[in-house]
Amino acid sequence: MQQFANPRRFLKLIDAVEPWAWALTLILLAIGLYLSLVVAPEDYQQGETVRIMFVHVPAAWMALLAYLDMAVASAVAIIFRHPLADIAAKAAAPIGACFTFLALATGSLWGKPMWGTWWVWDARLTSMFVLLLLYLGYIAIWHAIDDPGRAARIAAIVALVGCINLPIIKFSVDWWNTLHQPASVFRIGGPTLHPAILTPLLVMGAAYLALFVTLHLTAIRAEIMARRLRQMELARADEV
Amino acid sequence: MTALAAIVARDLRLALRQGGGAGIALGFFLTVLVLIPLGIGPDVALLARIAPGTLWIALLLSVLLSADRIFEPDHDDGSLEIMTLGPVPLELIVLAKAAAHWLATALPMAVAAPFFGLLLNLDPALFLPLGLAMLLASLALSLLASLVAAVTVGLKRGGLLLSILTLPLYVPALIFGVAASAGDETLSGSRPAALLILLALVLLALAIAPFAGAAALRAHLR
Amino acid sequence: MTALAAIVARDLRLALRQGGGAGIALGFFLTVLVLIPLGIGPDVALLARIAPGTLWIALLLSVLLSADRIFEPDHDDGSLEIMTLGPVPLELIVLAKAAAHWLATALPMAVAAPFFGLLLNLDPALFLPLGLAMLLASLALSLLASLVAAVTVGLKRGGLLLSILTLPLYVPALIFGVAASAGDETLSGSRPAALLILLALVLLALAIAPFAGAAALRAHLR
Amino acid sequence: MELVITDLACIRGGRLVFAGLSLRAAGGSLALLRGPNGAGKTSLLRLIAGIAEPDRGRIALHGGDAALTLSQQCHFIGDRDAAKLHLTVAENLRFWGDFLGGGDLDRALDSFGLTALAGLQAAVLSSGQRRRLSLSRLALVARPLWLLDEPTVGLDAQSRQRLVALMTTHLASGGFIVAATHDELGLAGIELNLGEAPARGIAAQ
Amino acid sequence: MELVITDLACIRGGRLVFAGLSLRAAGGSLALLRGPNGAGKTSLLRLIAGIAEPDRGRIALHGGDAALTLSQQCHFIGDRDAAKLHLTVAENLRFWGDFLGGGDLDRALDSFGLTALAGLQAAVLSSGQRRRLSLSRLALVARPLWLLDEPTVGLDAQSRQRLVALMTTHLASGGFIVAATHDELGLAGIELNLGEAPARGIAAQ
Ligand code: HEM
Ligand SMILES: Nc1ncnc2c1ncn2[C@@H]1O[C@H](COP(=O)(O)OP(=O)(O)OP(=O)(O)O)[C@@H](O)[C@H]1O
Ligand SMILES: Nc1ncnc2c1ncn2[C@@H]1O[C@H](COP(=O)(O)OP(=O)(O)OP(=O)(O)O)[C@@H](O)[C@H]1O
Ligand SMILES: [Mg+2]
Ligand SMILES: [Mg+2]
Repeated sequence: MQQFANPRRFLKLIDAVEPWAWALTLILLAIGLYLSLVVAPEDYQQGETVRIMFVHVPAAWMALLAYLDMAVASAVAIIFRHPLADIAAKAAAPIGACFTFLALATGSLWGKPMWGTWWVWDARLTSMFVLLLLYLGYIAIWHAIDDPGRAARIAAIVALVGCINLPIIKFSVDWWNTLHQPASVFRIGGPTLHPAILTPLLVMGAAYLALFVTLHLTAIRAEIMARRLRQMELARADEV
Repeated sequence: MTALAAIVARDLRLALRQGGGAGIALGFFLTVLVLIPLGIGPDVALLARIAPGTLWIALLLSVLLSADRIFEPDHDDGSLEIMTLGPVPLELIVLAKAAAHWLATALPMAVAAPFFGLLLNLDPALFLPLGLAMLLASLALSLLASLVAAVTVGLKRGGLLLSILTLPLYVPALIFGVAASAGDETLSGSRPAALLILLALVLLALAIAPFAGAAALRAHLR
Repeated sequence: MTALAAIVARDLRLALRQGGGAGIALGFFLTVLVLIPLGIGPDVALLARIAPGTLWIALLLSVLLSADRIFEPDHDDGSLEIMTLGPVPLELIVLAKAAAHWLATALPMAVAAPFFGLLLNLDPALFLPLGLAMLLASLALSLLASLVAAVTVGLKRGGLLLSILTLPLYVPALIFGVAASAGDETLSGSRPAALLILLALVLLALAIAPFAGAAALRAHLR
Repeated sequence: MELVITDLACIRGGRLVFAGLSLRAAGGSLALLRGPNGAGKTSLLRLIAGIAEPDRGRIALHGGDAALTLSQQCHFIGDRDAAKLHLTVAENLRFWGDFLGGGDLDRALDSFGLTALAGLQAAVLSSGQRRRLSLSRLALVARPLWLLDEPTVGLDAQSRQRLVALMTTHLASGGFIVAATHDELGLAGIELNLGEAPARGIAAQ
Repeated sequence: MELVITDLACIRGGRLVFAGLSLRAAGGSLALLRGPNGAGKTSLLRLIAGIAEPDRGRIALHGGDAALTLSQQCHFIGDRDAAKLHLTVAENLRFWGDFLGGGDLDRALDSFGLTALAGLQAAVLSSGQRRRLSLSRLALVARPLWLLDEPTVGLDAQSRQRLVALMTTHLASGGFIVAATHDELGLAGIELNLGEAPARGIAAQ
C-alpha cells in the first residue's frame, strides 16, 4: 500500500506545480519567438529561412533529451522497481516522438530551400530517423501488452537496449556517410554561431525544455489516473 | 450479413488493440524504407530512380509480414471451427477476413506509400499514379495473402513458407503496379493499360481467393 | 550442457520437419531477390551496382521473417515454463535458441548469398568479402533476432511489431556489412576495419542478447 | 425431431478409429459418449457438427428447420475456448452472438456467472473462467443440438451445477445433447461406448 | 524435507488474488488446492514452481538438495502439455529427459501406457493421450516436489488410476505433491481452500 501512496503524493505535487510550469513555458515561448522571428537578423546567405532553425534545433535537442529521460526512468524502474519510474518512462515516449517528428518536419522544410530536396540521407538525418523508429517501437510495446506490470518491464528492456543502440547507430551512420560521397551533403550549421543567432536559439531551447517538462508532468498525471481507472474496473469484477 | 460485419469489426478491433493497428504497419513500412539507402547508398539520384520499385517491394513485404496472422489465431483458439457452424459459408468468411486485413494493413500502407516516397525523393509527378496503382494492387495483395494464409494455417513456422508461396502470386501485381507508376516518359503512355490490367488482377483474385481459401481451410479442419 | 544441446538438437529437428528447414529460408531469400529486378527494372549495370546492398537487405528480411518462431511455439505450448525448471539458467537457453536459429536459418543464407549474387551479376571479386562479412553479421542478426523475439513473445500480431523493434538494431550490422563487402576500389581499403567492427558488434550482441532476452521472457512468464 | 446416425465410420490419418456406428435419438434425449482416450469421442462430435465429413455413413437431423444445415443447428463446445484474449468477456460473447445470429448477451453472461467479469479482458481469466465463457455460447444462441466435448473440464462445483441445470432445461425443451465426458454428470442418457482402445487395423483409403 | 510457505501474497494485474497464505508440509504429504474458478490455484502453483515470483512472502524447500533451486527440484504439470506436435511421443519425452536431466524413457512411456503410441507424432494424439504424455514427465525424471494443475483433466478411468497409483508411490517415497483439482482423487491430504471468489481489494502497483 505504501507503494501506492507514492504516486498519490506525486499527484498533489503535480497539481501544485502545473499552472506555474505552463505559465513559465508560455512566457519563454513568447520571448523566444519574438527574438527569433523579429529581432534576429536574417542570414546573409540563407535569408529568412534561417528562422526555421529556431524551431528546428531545439526540437532536435529535446528529441534526444526525451529519449535520455525515458532510458534513465526505465533503468530506475528495472533496478529499484519504483512504480513512478515506469509511469514516467511511458509518459515521456509520445512527447519525445513528437519532438523528433517536429525536428524531422522542420528540418526537411528547411532542407527544401537549402538542398532543393525534402530529404537527404545525411548522417544526422538518418540517425534522427532511426530515433523516431525507436520511439515508435517503444510506444507499440506499451500498446501491445495489457498487463501494466508486465508491459512496464518489457518496455524498460526495449528502452535500455535502444539506448545502448543509439550511440552505435550514430557512430555507424557517421562512418557510413563519410564512406559514400553523397550527392549533396550539407554541412549543417557551423562551429561558430553568431551571438545574434545564438541568444534566441538558447532562449527557444529553454522554452522547449520548459514545454517538455510541463507536458511530461501532465502526461504522468494522466497515466496515473488511467491506472487507477483500470484497477477500479478489476475491483468491480470482484464485487460479486 | 451481420455475421460478416461482425468478423470485420472484430478483426479491426483486435488489430487496434494489439499494438496500434495501422500504425504498426506504417512503422514497418518506414523501417524497410530506411534500410534501402543504408544498403545501397545515399545517392539521391539513384534513390529517386529506384524509388517506385522500392516502395512497391516494401508494400509487398509489409503485406506479407502481416499475412500469417489472418487465420492463424482463429485456427489456434478454435474460433475457426465455430465459424463453420455459422449462417454464412466459409467462402464469405475468407472474404471478410481479407477485407479486414486490407482495411487494417494494406490500405493504410497504400495510402501512405506516396508520402513516404518523399524520403526517397520520389518524383512528385508520380504521386497520383503510384497512389492509384497501389490502392488497386493492395486489394489483390490482401486477397492473395488471405488465400495463402488459409493454405498455410496451422503449419507452425508459417512465416517463411507463406512468403515463398505468396511472392510468386504477387509477381503480376508487382509488374503491372510498377508499370502503372513508371517514371520515364516512354512508359507513361502505358499507364492506363497497366491500371486496367491491375483491375483485372483484382477481379481474378476476388474470383479465386475465397473458394481456394475456403477449400484449404476445410482441408485443414477435417 | 546436455540440456542446451538437447534444445539445439530439438529445434533443428523441428525446423527440418516443418517444411524443410534451411531449404525454406533459402527459398524465401531467392523469392526476395527475384522481386528486386522486377521492382526496379532489369538494368544490368544498375543491378550490379546495388547487388551487395540488395543481398544484405534480403538477408536481414529473411532473418526477420523467421524470427517470430524462435520463442513463440515454446511459449504457446507451455514448454517455456518447463524450461525455467531446468538445470540451466534462462540466459543460456536464449543463447541455445539463438544458436539453433542461426544454424537453421541465418547460416545457410549467409553461405548461399554470394552465389545468389550471381542473379544480380554481383562482381565475382566480392564473393569472398561478402561471404565473410555475412557469416559474421548473420551471427549478430540471429542473436538480436532472438532478443527481440523474446521481447515480443506471446504478443499476437508479433510479425510487424517484431520488425519495427528489430530493424533499428540491425542498422549497424547492415552498414558495416555493406562496408565490408563494398564494391568500388576507393573503399575496399576500409574493408578490414569494417570486418573488425562487425566482429565487435557480434560480441556486443553476444553480451547483451542473452540477458535482455532472458529478462524479457521472465517478465512475460510471470 | 430426430437425430439419426447410420453406419458411421471415422478414419484419421489412414487409421480406422471406429466404424459401423449407428444412433437414433428422439428430441429431448441425451447421448453420453464413453470410451478410453483415443476411442474417437472428439472425432465423432466433429463429424456430427460437420466440421469434418465422414468417410462412410450418414448423419441427419430429421424434423429440424429445413432451411438450415445440420451444422447451423448445433453448438460445438470443443477443448479450445474460441475466445479472443484481447477482447473483453462481453465483447467475445457479443461477437459470437452477432456471428451465430440473435444472441441474448445478458442471459449468456448470467448463465455461468460471468456478469461480474463482463468487462475483463479474456486474457486475465483463469482457465475455468475461460471455459465458462466458452460454455456461455449455449445460453447465448438457441440451437436444438448441443455437442459437448468434456464440458465439465476445469469447472468448479457451482459452475458444474449450472451446466447440469442448463442441460436439463435444454433437454426438457426437446433439445438434443451429445456429450463426451469421462466423469459423471448425474444425468440419465443413452450410453454410447466407443469400445476399448481405438480400433486397430488400417482402413481402405 | 519440509516445504514451507510463509505469508504468501499473489497480485495479478494489480489485483490481489490471495494474501497471507501459509503452509507447512512434511515429506510424503499431499496438499490439495481447492477453491472456485479464479481463486488462485494455478497462480499459487506457478509461484511455488518459481515461474512467477511472489509479491510478498517466502517459499522454501528445507532439507532438499542444497545445490539446487526450488524450481530445479519440482515438476510442474500445467494446463498446456508442453509437447511438440511435430515430434513423436518418444522424441518429446526424450527431449524432456535430456533437458531436465537423466530421464528413464521406457519407465515414462510405460507409466501412462504410451508405449504403443511411442512412434506416433504428438499431433495425432487425442487430447487425453496428449495429457498423458505431459504427465509422463513425472515418471521420466525423479524430482521431490510435484505441482499438478488439474492433473485428471481429460484422463480416462484407467489413466486416472495410473495417476493415483503414481502419486501414492511418490508420497510413499517421501515426496511432496501440491495438486489443484476440482474433483476427488481419493487420496487423503491437507485441504487448502483458497476461499470463495478471489480475495477482495486492490493491491499496490
Ligand atoms: C529532416 C532534416 C533534419 C534533421 C532530422 C536534422 C536534425 C538535427 C539534429 C538532431 C540537430 C541537433 C544535433 C546537435 O545539436 O548536435 C540539428 C541541429 C541543427 N540543424 Fe538540423 N536537421 C535537419 C535538417 C536541417 C537543415 C536542412 C538545416 C539547415 C540547412 C539544419 C540546420 C541545423 C543547424 C544549424 C543545427 C544547429 C547547429 C548544430 O547543432 O550543429 N538542419 N539538426
Ligand atoms: N494478467 C492478469 N490481470 C489481472 N488478473 C489476472 C491476471 N491473470 C490472472 N488474473 C486473475 O487471477 C485470478 C487467479 O487466476 P488462477 O488461474 O490462479 O485461478 P485458478 O484458481 O487456477 O482458477 P481455475 O480453477 O479456473 O483454474 C483470476 O481471478 C484471474 O482473473
Ligand atoms: N491426424 C491424425 N492421424 C492419425 N490418427 C489420428 C489423427 N488425429 C487423431 N487421430 C487418432 O484418432 C483417435 C481418436 O481421437 P479423438 O480425439 O477422437 O479421441 P477421443 O475419444 O476424443 O480421446 P480423448 O478421450 O483423449 O479426448 C486417436 O486414437 C488419435 O490417435
Ligand atoms: Mg477428445
Ligand atoms: Mg487454474
